[in-house]
Amino acid sequence: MVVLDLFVSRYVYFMTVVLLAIGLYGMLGKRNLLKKLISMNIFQTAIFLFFIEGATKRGGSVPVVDELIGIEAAKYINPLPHVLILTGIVVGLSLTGVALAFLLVLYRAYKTLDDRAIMANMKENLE
Amino acid sequence: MVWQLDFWLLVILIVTAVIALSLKDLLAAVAALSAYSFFVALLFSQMGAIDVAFVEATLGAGISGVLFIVALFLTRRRSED
Amino acid sequence: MRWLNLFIMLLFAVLMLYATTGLPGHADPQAPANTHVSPTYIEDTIKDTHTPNVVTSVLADYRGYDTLGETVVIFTAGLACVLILMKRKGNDKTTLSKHHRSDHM
Amino acid sequence: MIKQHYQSIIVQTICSLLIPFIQLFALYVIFHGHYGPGGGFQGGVLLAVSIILQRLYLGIKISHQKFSPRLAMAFAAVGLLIYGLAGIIPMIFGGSFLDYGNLPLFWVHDAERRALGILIVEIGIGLGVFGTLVLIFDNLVGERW
Repeated sequence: MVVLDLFVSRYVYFMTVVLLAIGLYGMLGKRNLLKKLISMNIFQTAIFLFFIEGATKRGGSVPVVDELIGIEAAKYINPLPHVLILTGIVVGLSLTGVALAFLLVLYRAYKTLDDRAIMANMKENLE
Repeated sequence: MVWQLDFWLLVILIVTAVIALSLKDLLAAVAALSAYSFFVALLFSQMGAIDVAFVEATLGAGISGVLFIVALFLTRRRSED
Repeated sequence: MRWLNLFIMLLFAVLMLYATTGLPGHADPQAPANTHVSPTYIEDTIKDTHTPNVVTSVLADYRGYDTLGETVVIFTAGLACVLILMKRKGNDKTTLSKHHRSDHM
Repeated sequence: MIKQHYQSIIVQTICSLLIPFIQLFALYVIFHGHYGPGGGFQGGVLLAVSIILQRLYLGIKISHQKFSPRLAMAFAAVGLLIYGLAGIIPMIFGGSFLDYGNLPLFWVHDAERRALGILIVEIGIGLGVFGTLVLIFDNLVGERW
């Protein structure tokens, strides 16, 4: 019963942890560099979900102040994590752009995107 | 705040993430990532964060997919794992 | 190697699941994140800035310094993209030549 | 990759009809950000989407003649400059950095002055995001410019 109660009050956190674990596994275990980038996006989005979940309030409305609802703070959702995540998404996309640029440079130099092949090629060039 | 909708959207998110990581065709994986971003935007708007949902739907499901596909056409489409 | 990755993932997931038991519950109005500074923002936004959308007023007015740094970051990312990818075709005629200029809308 | 026209009259007509409406909606999103969902980031992204759609259906060569990447870089820099000036001008008139209450608009109310300052800053953010995203796309495609 305690476990069910815990699950009902925290299921969003649990699912977010599952998404984080999937993203971490992709970043560590997948060998293609573009797959690593995709799993980095999944990891990032799971963190955004965690923040937005922390901002919700029971009985709260969307954070646009309306005359009919009034200006009490208890009737609106916390807007501060929304601002942080709004800027975080845009920074995440520019990060993806720079990462794709590096990926193109790597592909032109080594003709592959497999990280072990790239590492072996680098070792050969060193010796 | 309908909790059943929340719960099933999260289940769809996990399934889509697993699909995006397990496909060997990278173009299909990017399409799955775009679908993932769109479901995340739906979940944001369901949690009340409308601005974040707007920017996620335009950036994550729109431009991010375009950038990935451009990089994909200039490199290789198949992946080994 | 594959089993090591699975082990790291499971260890991470168990640690995070343990950490979630100390967080406030779903949609708790008395959570510390909801009671610190955000009530001030919500109640003062009409009086201070005449802007009903609280996200916009916090983004551009109360925390404008943060957003300035953010804009600098994305501009730097664009410049970094230019600097990384311009380098590869620099041997023949330079990419910033004048006779290729065609920027009338 | 994308060098010629897209060979379909339906796609060309629909896209050329769609682009002005996307740009109009982007301007609406930027200027209506005070009262609803929207703001500089979303509007800038929508402007960038319109230019990228034009790049896709018209081909890179012709689209570069219509909107040059150098112009996109200038837009990004001008957006950042607008934001910086909105921070520095209140310092000249006796306020602190980014304090829009001290902008030199003496004929409006104090809170209304802050709303105008927010609008100026949103326009700067929109131009900056627009220029940066178009610039990233152009450099990834790799056409000479």
